[in-house]
Amino acid sequence: MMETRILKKQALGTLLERIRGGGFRVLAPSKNDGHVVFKEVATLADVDCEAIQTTLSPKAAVFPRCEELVNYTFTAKNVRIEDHEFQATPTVLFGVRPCDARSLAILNSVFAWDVKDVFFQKRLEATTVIGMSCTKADDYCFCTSVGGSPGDTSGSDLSLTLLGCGDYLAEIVTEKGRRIVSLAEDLFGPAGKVNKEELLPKIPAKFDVKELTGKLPDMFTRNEIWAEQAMRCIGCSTCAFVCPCCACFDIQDEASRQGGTRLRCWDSCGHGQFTLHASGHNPRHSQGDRWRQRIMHKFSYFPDRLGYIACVGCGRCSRSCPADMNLLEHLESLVEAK
Amino acid sequence: MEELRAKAKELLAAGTVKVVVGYGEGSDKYRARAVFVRKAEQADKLICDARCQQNLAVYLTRSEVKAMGKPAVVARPPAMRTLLQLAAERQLAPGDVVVLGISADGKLLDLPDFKAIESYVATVPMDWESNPELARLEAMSSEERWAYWKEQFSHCIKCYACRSSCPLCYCSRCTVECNQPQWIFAAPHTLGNLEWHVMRAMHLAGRCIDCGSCSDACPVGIPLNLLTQMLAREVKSDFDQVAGLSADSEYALSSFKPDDKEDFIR
Amino acid sequence: MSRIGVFVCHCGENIGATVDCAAVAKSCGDLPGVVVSTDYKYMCSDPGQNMIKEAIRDQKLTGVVVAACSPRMHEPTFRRACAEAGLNPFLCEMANLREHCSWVHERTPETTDKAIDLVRVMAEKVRRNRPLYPIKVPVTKTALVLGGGIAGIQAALDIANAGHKVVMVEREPSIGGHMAQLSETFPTLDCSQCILTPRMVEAARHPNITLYTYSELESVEGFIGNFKVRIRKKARSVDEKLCTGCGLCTQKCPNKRIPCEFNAQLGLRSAIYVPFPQAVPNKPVIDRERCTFFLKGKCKVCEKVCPTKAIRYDQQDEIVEHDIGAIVAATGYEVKGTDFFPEYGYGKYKDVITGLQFERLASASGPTQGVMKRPSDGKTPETVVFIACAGSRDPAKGIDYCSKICCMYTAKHAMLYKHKVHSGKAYVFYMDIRAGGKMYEEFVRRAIEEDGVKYVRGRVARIYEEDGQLIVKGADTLLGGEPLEIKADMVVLASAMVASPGAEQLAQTLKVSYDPYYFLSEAHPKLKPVETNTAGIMVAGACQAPKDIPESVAQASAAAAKVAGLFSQSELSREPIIAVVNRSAPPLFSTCVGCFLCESACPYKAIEREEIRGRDGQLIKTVAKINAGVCQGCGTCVALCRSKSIDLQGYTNDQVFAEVMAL
Amino acid sequence: MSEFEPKITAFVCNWCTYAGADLTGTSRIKYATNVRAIRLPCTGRIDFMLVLKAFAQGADGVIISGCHPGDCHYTAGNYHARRRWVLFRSLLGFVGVDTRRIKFAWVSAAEGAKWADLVNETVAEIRQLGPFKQYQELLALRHQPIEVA
Repeated sequence: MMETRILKKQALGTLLERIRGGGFRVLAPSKNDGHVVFKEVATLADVDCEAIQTTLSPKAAVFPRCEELVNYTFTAKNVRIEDHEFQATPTVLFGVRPCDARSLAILNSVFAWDVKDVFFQKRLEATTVIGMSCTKADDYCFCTSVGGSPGDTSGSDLSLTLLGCGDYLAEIVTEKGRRIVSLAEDLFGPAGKVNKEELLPKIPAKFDVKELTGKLPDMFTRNEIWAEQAMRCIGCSTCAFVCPCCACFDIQDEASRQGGTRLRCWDSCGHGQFTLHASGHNPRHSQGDRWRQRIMHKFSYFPDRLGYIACVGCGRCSRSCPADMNLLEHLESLVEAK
Repeated sequence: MEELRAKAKELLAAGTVKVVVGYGEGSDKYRARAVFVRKAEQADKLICDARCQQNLAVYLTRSEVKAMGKPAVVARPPAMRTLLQLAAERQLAPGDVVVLGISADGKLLDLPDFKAIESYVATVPMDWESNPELARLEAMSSEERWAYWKEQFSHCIKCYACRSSCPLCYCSRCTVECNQPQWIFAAPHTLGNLEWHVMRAMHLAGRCIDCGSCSDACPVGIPLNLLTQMLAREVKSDFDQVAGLSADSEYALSSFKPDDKEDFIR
Repeated sequence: MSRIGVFVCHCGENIGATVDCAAVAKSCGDLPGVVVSTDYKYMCSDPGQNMIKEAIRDQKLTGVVVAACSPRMHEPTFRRACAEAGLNPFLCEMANLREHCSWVHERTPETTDKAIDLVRVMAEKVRRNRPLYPIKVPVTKTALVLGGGIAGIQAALDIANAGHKVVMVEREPSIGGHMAQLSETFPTLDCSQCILTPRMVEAARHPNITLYTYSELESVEGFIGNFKVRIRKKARSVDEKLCTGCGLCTQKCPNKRIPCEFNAQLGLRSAIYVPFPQAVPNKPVIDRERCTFFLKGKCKVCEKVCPTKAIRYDQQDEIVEHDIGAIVAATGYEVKGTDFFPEYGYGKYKDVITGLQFERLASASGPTQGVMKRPSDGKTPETVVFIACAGSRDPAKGIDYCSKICCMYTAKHAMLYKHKVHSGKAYVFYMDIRAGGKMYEEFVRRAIEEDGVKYVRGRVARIYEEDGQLIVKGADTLLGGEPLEIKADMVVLASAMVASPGAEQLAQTLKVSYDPYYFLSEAHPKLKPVETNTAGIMVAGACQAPKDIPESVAQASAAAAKVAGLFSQSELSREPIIAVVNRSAPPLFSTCVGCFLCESACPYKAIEREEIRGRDGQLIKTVAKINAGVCQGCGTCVALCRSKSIDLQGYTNDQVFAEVMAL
Repeated sequence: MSEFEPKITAFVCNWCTYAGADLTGTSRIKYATNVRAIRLPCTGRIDFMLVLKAFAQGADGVIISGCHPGDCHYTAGNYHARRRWVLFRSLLGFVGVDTRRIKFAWVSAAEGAKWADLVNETVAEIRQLGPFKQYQELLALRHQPIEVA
């Protein structure tokens, strides 16, 4: 049984101070020109936990938008290759929504699948997640349809839930979470009896995900469905880049005459070039093909191979889509499709 | 709206067009989305109100849409300018598309041909002519502007929504995808983002019809249209040319006058 | 894998004294892909070239960088050497260590560093070079000669006599040019017209020459071997086929008070006129700006008197087109008028005249029939002052150069004057006497010693009129700058020779470069003195720089020889430095999206449209295509193309990019 | 402390400026060693991206030079280039680049002395402006992992 405590409303700022004092970088939702994103924060005043969701997920903390993998230098007649040695910064991800918190394990399933990706592993190792249960949801949220919930603690090391009085219910989920609490034992009081469910927004499940995953393998050739759904998709990769679970990346070499660096950067299967062969052939020629890939990958191949559905129902993709592609709506129609 | 639906029905029923690219209800009451109406009886899906701002001309150059047959497109003034510019760039020929023009105040316009569109768009002011944000940036010192754009470009995740939403980014291969040589740092670091946005703005200089789709689409809210607006203004002031006003306009960068501005050249 | 050879040239001391060539060679040996790097005293010498050839053979080189002088100097030399050793010549590049490095810097480590950078840039480029093969283009064996002066006539005749067609265009109503205006010529005192007019007639009658007088070049398109020219035949208002040249019209024309151009404004002519009696063709033109009929709508005297009814008031300018293989520009010069000289009265003194006007005064066909009479009152001038270097060699006047012919014609003028007015006194103010040329020095000496012309070394500061006489104030610098004042009846200015009007526009039409004085530029001052940097266009005569008659004729014959050389082949090999639109695998076929925004950027209209069709004949897409015969390889389209679908052979995106990245 | 030596990349056309720089050499006029000239057939060939690439290679300044208007070997390449520079320069200025770092000049084949002056003046001016720190900062930042928005 997980240990529960109470964190006083006024103590939140102090907690952040203690965490920072404990040698952690704190990344928390924070305002950026009208967008809320995960940024390094110094004080509670920088933190903005009001928004339902940040525009971008916190995945960059473990899977950076762009990171160095290998360096090479050209010598007289040779190339010298050096692994990129790095130390992950001890980081506390603060104010993470339960859906996002769950995504780290999903990402990890890819990055620890056959080869353990050292970069990802080191960062994940150095990361402590302080989750924050949802107090509201919108029509784009569908965590409950894909196995999550607004109060889910499974991805967090320490989970906070706002109580009516303004205090927080603190659930210590892991040893990492306990370490955070130990930095500020005095701030955490004993917890009385709390009915957490009452505090959470109600998000009814919209479809049966088992039915979906069961159905998809047979839908690969249903081109008309995919083409129809993807008709208005303009083929950008906003959905993938804001997605907490998307793990595709591109390798870019940046070289000069002295040498170069190999970088790993976010990429997306939504791009036409993603599977373009050198021959000119593209196995995913149309946007419908690429949309199918996106759905199949998340809801069929991924669960099939890694045991996770690669979607936490955060709804970011649909909120951000410039063409109003709505994932939930499309998933529902797939379930309903004959 | 009823007028628009009736017109769409008529066009589809008569077989004049195979698809009407228009706006339909979106995910919520704040959003409209592109719909592709291919049957007269579905024309009632079409809506037309203040939510309908996406430049639908972007779909006309897509192979999936081209494959449907002759389209009609619901077009606000920026989309009308797009059609003219696409025609000037040989991506559309007269008669390739039926225009269901919507005036700035939401009325269905009768625009039988490009000439009619030209006359109409000539009366519509463009955003670059009066965007206060342009003036605000220009009033800054060079260092302040650099700081401003450095911050903005640091947010860019290189999702290319700016490109995908732009009706004039119809190239089958974008410069950023050239890797022999790799002209632009494709990585989404600030320098790579600066190169990308500078390159993109240059490629739209003299072509951008100022629909603002790029900045509307940007998930991290970079005001990208400022770059192209600033260039549109330069093109007007230095070369007296405006893109998107004529189906056979000259491209500012492939035309010249012997006495063009050169006060910066020794 | 590249196998590059780097060959660093000392150019004797030229590079070697400033750049540490051995260090450059050593350092460049470590560059990626470089398998040989060596230095040598003179790479362009036979042993030097052999060194490169041997390395190509022995080391199986795939690319060569010669680090020596400017590629504009020796690139052809080294490319030829590579070709002789079996390496495609376009796999050879030069790094400019001389003009761009050793000659402009001191011997410092930085200079050697720069030299290494320059080599590295070219090594990176050459790694990306691809073999290229010359483009063959057909040659139209018709020459266009612009200008019907002595240079143009000579060039036209030489080309025509070599068996090729010539189209000759003259702006004035007659060919002949300035030479026809001259009285006698130095140093032999031959009658100018006596030696010129037979040539004029020969040119006009030559079966290979098509002559357009009173015509101007309208436009030129195309390129060497394949120009398309448009010529505007200005309306003469006379049907040349009907006109017999009887001259009745010019005699009866009521408007005879028009300053005569041929007589350098000293005589008068009618509104319908033949410029001079020996004009070729001897057919009149109506000067529409002065003809009473054209000005007032009434007159038509010429029409009434014309026995063959050849007058055509409604004649329009006509545009004729010709396919041309080579062009000789021989558009000549003009002299500065007296109004150019404030110190000599701004042209307000009638008896201050130019040398050209003096020619007309001295000419038997001139306004005075060769009798020395001064313009103001017809009096025989007893004292004449000749001023050399009027305007020439005078930076303050914007003319830094020497007009070259003035020393000689001034001596001639003084001599002719003394021959006609035995009692007269002739003074010549001069800065230096430049009489280089066969029998030239002797000629000047004769003027001084035999004809008693007084030469005064010094400049004339001022001329003013007093009591009907011109007061010439100068100084004799040989007498310590002693002020000198001469009362003269007439003053002759050897005024500066300048480019003919419209020279700048002509140069731009021809796409030929020109100097600050609008003289057309030769491709190389020493080695290509009659070619321009636009292939297929030659220069002859004074449109290139001041020249006298023998030089103009010599250059004209040289230009003709170049044209004949070009016409000796039925096709011409062109450098394959041209733009190419890419092709890629289906379904794209090319990354070109067919926006054709490049089309109007091409200065040569070389961009065409190509339809790509499937096997069923269905149109897949329309893409740009470069006409290899028309493209000149400027690369403007390449930089313009957004999708990088066009590339320039020899300066590909990959090459240029690598050059920048090598720095 | 040694004086800052600017790194300057020049893009020049073959027919005028490259030839003009040849004439500088033939005339033995001395100038600063900081410039490396890249020869292109025409200013029309100069892709604006090359300028950004030169900066990305650490150039502190760039020279762009070709034939005077009307003198282009290809008739109009320089006119097209000039329009491109008008816009490119404004755009760089708008994003906060100090446009003094890019020098534009017409240098004809006859202007050997002008080339030397151009180089010397550019070197002097860029030396005053100092290293192109703004760009170099971005260059250095490239390899920082982007872990936050």
